Amino acid sequence: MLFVLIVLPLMMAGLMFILPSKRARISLLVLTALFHLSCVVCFWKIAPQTQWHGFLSLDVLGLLILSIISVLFVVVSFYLIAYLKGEENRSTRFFIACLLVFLSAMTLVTVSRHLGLLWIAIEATTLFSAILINFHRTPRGIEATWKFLLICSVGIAMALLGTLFLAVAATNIKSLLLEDLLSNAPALIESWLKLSVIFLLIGYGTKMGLVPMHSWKPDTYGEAPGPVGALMSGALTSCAFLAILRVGQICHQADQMAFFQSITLLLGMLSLFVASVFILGQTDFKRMLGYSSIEHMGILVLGVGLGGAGFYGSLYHMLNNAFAKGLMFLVAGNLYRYYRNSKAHHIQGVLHSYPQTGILLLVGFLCVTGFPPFGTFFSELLILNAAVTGKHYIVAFLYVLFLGIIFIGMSKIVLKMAFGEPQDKPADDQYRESISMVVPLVILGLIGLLLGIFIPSYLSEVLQRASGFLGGQ
Amino acid sequence: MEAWLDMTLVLVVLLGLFMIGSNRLGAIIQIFGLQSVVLGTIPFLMYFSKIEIHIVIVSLVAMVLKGFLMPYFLFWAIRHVSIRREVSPLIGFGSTLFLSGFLIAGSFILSSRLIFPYPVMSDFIIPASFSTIMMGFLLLISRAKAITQVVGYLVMENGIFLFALLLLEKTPLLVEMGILLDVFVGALVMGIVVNHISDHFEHTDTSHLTVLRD
Amino acid sequence: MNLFLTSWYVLMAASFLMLLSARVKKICGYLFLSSLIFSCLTGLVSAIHVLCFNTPEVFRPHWQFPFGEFYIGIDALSAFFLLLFFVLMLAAGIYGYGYLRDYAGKRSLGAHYCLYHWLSASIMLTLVAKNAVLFLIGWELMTVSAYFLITFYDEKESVRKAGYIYLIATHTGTFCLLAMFLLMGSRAGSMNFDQMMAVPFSPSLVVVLFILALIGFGVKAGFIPLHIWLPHAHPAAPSHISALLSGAVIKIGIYGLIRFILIVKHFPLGCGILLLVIGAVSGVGGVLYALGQHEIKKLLAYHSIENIGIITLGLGMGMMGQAFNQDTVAFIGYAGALLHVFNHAVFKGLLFLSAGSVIRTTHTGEIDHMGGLLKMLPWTGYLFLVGSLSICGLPFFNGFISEWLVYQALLGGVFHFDIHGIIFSCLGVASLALIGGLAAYCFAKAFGAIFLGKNRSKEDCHYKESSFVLCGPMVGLAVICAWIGLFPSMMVSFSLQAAQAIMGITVPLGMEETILDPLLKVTSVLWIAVFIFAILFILKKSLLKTRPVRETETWSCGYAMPSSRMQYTASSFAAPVLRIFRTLLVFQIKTPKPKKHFPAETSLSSSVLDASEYLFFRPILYLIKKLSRKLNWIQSGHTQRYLLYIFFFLLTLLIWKLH
Amino acid sequence: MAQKILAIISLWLHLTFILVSSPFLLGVIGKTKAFFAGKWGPPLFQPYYDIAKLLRKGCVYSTTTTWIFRAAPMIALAAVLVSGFLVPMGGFNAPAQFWGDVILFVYLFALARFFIILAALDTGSSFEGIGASREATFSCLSEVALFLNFTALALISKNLSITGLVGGGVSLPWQIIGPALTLVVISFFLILLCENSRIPVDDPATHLELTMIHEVMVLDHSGVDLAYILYGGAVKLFVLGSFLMAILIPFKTQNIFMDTGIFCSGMTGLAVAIGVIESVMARLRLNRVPYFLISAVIFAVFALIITLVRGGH
Repeated sequence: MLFVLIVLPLMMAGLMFILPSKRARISLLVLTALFHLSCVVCFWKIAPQTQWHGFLSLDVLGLLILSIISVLFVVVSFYLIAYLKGEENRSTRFFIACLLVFLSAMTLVTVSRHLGLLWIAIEATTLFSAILINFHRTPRGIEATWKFLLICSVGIAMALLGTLFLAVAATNIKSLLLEDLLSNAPALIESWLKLSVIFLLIGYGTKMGLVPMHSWKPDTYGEAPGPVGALMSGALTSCAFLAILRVGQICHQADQMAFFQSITLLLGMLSLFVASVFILGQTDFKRMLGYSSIEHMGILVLGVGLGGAGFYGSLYHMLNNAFAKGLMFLVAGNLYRYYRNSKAHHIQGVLHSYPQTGILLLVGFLCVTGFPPFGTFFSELLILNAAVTGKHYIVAFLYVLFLGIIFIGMSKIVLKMAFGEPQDKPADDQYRESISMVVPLVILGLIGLLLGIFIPSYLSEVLQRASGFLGGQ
Repeated sequence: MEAWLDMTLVLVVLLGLFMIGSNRLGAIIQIFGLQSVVLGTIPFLMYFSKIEIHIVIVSLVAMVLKGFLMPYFLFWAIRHVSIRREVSPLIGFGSTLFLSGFLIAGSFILSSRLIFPYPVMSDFIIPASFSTIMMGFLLLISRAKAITQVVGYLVMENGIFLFALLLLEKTPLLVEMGILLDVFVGALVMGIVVNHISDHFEHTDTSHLTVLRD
Repeated sequence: MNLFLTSWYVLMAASFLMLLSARVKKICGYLFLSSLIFSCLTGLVSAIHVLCFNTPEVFRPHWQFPFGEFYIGIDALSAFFLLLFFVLMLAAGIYGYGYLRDYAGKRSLGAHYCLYHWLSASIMLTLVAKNAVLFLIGWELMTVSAYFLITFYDEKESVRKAGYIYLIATHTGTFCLLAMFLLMGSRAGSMNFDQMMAVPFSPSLVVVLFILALIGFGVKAGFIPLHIWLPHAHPAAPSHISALLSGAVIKIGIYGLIRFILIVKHFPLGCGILLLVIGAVSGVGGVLYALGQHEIKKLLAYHSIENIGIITLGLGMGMMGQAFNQDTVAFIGYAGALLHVFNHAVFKGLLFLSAGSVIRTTHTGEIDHMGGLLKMLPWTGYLFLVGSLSICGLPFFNGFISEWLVYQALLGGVFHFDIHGIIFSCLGVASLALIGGLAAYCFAKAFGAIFLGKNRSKEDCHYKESSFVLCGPMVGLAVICAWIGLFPSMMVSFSLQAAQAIMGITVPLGMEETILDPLLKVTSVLWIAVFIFAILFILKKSLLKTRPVRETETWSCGYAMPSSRMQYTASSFAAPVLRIFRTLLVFQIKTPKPKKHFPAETSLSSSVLDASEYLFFRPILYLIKKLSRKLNWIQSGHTQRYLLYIFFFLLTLLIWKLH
Repeated sequence: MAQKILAIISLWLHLTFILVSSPFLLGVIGKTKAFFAGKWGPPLFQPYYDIAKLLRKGCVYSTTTTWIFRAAPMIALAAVLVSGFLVPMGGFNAPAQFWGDVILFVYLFALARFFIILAALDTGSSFEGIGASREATFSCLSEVALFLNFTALALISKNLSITGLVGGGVSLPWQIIGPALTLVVISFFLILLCENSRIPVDDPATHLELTMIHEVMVLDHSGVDLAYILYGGAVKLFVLGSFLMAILIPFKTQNIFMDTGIFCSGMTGLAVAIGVIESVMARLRLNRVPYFLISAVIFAVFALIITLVRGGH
């Protein structure tokens, strides 16, 4: 089953080059996404079998992230129906094929149990998302792609080195399968393990966009089309976070959690700091979203670094962030469609010109900045609680301070866009708000809201069990 | 056999130094190809006594991919770029050579502090791999031309490959091949992007690619 | 409880229905009015029920959400605040319906009404929450919905700025509350208020918590120097929203503080003193800044700060009384503060609504462009006068009763505390006296400049009095003002009930009488005054019956060509006292240098800048921004440099962790 | 029932006493000033004549004015008269005395002042605006001083009703904390001068509107209204004066007539003192007046400190 889930999108991607009409390609994309989602829903009921000598298997952590990927992908593919209609002059063939390969690679990340395979999958996501970024074919887009590719590749190379170091550390285990590593963790050689943890954290941290390996993020998110941004900031970063959690899992079993947590804490604080510095005074909406993503990635690793309830908070925050960011990027996609720009000073009075998008922009903003009753509020609260109960008062103070500054910067730009007299009336009716460009966003907003007011017991149980992997209760 | 192995490893490091010292793009790519080929021979030298089909495949694929396909491809990428020289590197040639000397010394110190859990064929392997990684990194940091940076990344990968050779017996073939494939596709995509850069900007000087900033 | 829940459900249901029916304006409006009236009345009944029978009620459906629980209950304290909220919400809502009728074509009022209901529902939720997380949810929902209500006229730059400042200030305050509740929760092991009440907190922790609470709740309540959003937000919002903001939203800050006091209970003396000092500073500062304003709603906004100061003085006396184990003083202090909370909601609501009527007819908020409106808008004018008399604490109206109680508490402190307590009580007395005098000054200025004299605007203007929908709610509020002023016993006993809930003990027997007795005597003296007034009136009437009564121009001391522009303006009226306090205020008078030998035209303008905004918050924000600009080199655009960061970080980690 | 009737009778007695005797003080002041100026001056009962004359005159109202202008004099007079009920006057005990009546006392004055100011603004005259603004400014400061004095007295006498505050309450402490009480008296006297618009704060006899305070505010009042205002001024002086007397004469002989006699002579003395001050002092410059009042505040604070240090604590 897992194998099918990986290979089917690949096959569909191949099919894209054969299919003649654009409409057929898009409907195939949507069908594949729906199939993927239905498979994932089934996995919640019936756990899939382990395949390929234990190389492929799905645990709760993987399931959680796979679900994020799947839901986001379905929403984005629905969104693309309308989005691609507006992009007449671009070839969709290659774009959709890459999207499908991207999906396949991300699925592989969540189900791979071998660390080498995990690395391969993550590198594959990098390569194919790089192709997706430059959809609009602008010089800026090329620059962003180049930076993304180079920095992430170097980062991923570090992760490869880290994986090799881990293999050295696991000399006595003679395997890089997660099951073997976890069950024999005490046999890992400590010095090599530490070395490998440092390299892995830097490597996958680059992919996640943690400071100081974050530098590609604002550029890339600033230039990527909205739907691609949604996938990258929602799904791709979660994949990278999964890789880091796997490292954490090993550290937990090998009794090196303190070592691991001290580094993630540092990374988290640095990320929050830099995000707050750059969100303040930002003039570009999408770049700001990039920094906001850095902020949230920082919060995720901060939660891991704090431990205790922080693990749960972190995983929960990952869910919230994925959908909130997805929503924001899709809004950015809409705005790009209407204004052909993402500079805040070109956009004013969205609420009056495009009321539905405007409301969604505000909802997304509230969701991202952690207003109740959106889930983000609770997860940020949980992480703050982890800091307070763990007596990390300075961390708690800085966390709150940075969140405050980020809020100041972010509200300035978002509110300026949402309110005010529209600068000029939209020239033609070509870009009216269509239902298909609003409904996917509404769905994401509703998910964000639901995650706050009501967590189903099975989801909470999965979160509990997943945080148990790292030593949380 | 170990003497040969040591000689080859020294050759790898020396080729890296050549790359850093060279200012012509074509030469750099050629030297990279040479280094990859030399690297491809190392598994044979290392596992001389117990050679397996698994090892042969890996080294042959690596040799072909990195030694021939990639240089060919990189040449394609720079074909219609008029500039063939690394004119104004961010850090001068002299200083980078000097730095790489330090880095080589550093990698020897680092590897002396890391005790490898089981005996290896040559105690040069780890330092050589570290220094190659470092030199790749140095190329990435100090050079302005996009193509040199791609080469730098590949040199880094070469260093990692060298380290991976130590574990060649234990890693499954699938994983090895996957890694090689990824690296290859990576270089391919980078090459395409370099091509795009030269199309759009009429240069491949990445120090000018600074529109996206705060 | 069922009544309360019904009222809440009706609000929520109506809000969604209104969103759906936003296109059909008439239905939307009627839906708004009917749901408003219904839920206010049911809510009022439920609140009064709790206050009359002193029977706390809880509702706990065991609905868990991350970290918290849906657990609500009405005790006397909540009921007291609910009471004032429902009164104000009803008045402001009906008024708002009339106020916005002009906008029916231009804007979607459905959204506005819906947000109004959301604001109401969130305030209700905040007031009854018995779980910290639930409280915070209500709190933040209130912040957000109030934000959207404030930015109703979002085409104006000033309105957007006001909304932005409001949102930032209150959200930043919320972070302090988060930290505070988490600290309390981690000690108590639960986020329920009940459990928090059961655990003792160490004195040093109490101080930390208290400071966090002061900042967190103080931002909302508008303590100086955290008040900066208030003077921006109130003028920006439509008037009925200003009334609600000033009457209810900032009171939720006070409610939160009281709830916090109730939970923690044992405070060191210093906390009470700190609160008293904050009250004195906010009171005096608020009224002084109010004197310096020329915009009517901004003036009223600063008066809200002043009244928050008076309330805080009462609370401070309550806390000090508890610290000195003087229950009587504490009771009177808390009761005075609570009663003033109620009174302020009523009279400030009245003032904002009547100011709204003025703005709606004259299309300006500048006091110095008005004048002589009493003849054209008699209802509005007299209602504004009632509000002014109440807010100045003059006899016959409700402000007097609550200020009386606060004075009682302060003077009680003078009798019963030790020397430190006495010194601070005296400070409180002096500042309250100053506040009273300055408030009267300020409202003489406001009422005089707006309603009396002649109109100062250049063109001839004839305004029409507002309709019944606008005047009705104001009359209602004015009647409450007078009712409490003349028959205070019911509200005083309600506020004593609530004070009882704060202290956690019952009122000692006979104390209610000792507090009420002087108040009743006061009212009898006031009746005598009315009687004497009547005699004087009759005397005058009878004397003038046979004498000539003429009407002519105001005597202008012989000047030949008096014009209405020559009247004393509000700014010049306020100038003398501002000069006295100019060291405390940023009082600027600007005159351009005269040009040429016979300057034809010159001007003079005076302004009072908010010191905490211009000398504290703006510089800090500027510094942070400058710092962040200084750090922009991090993102320089050079890939090589980015890679170098990674390298250095790797090196740092290696050195830090492995060697 | 009998008690109630008694209470009503005492109320009327008190009212009559105030009404009858208050303009007399103005007469005494005038006479004293005339004496110092070496003139015979107007008769002692001149204020009575003035008021009676004004009551018989018709009124002129400005077209700008509203109901407030006409009601203000009555409200002011009523409020000031009622405030007199709270103060004991020699043999006459205060008909209304209860815990905290000092607060009402101050607020009644404030009410009167508020309406007079509004009436001044109602005319739309710039001169009256000037006067109103000044009056409001000074009264803010004097109110603070007044309250601080009350606090000091309350601290001394442990009581909060005016009768308790000044009557028996201060009799004993004069021996212990005389200095504090002296300061209170001085401060109170300064307030009295200010509140009643006497020199050195205000010159009731000036003829230049720009320099006036209280007089300029009532420029437009005429006839009955002016009479009420004049009467109100006289009553205010009388009530404040009797308060001061109650501090200065801290004993009672238990003989109503004796007490009243002492009180009356004290009041006359006070009027003479005011007259003397008016004759020998010049009016302060307007921008110095706040310092005058601040000194009253400082005296009160000083009195408080002394009480705290020396007092029963």
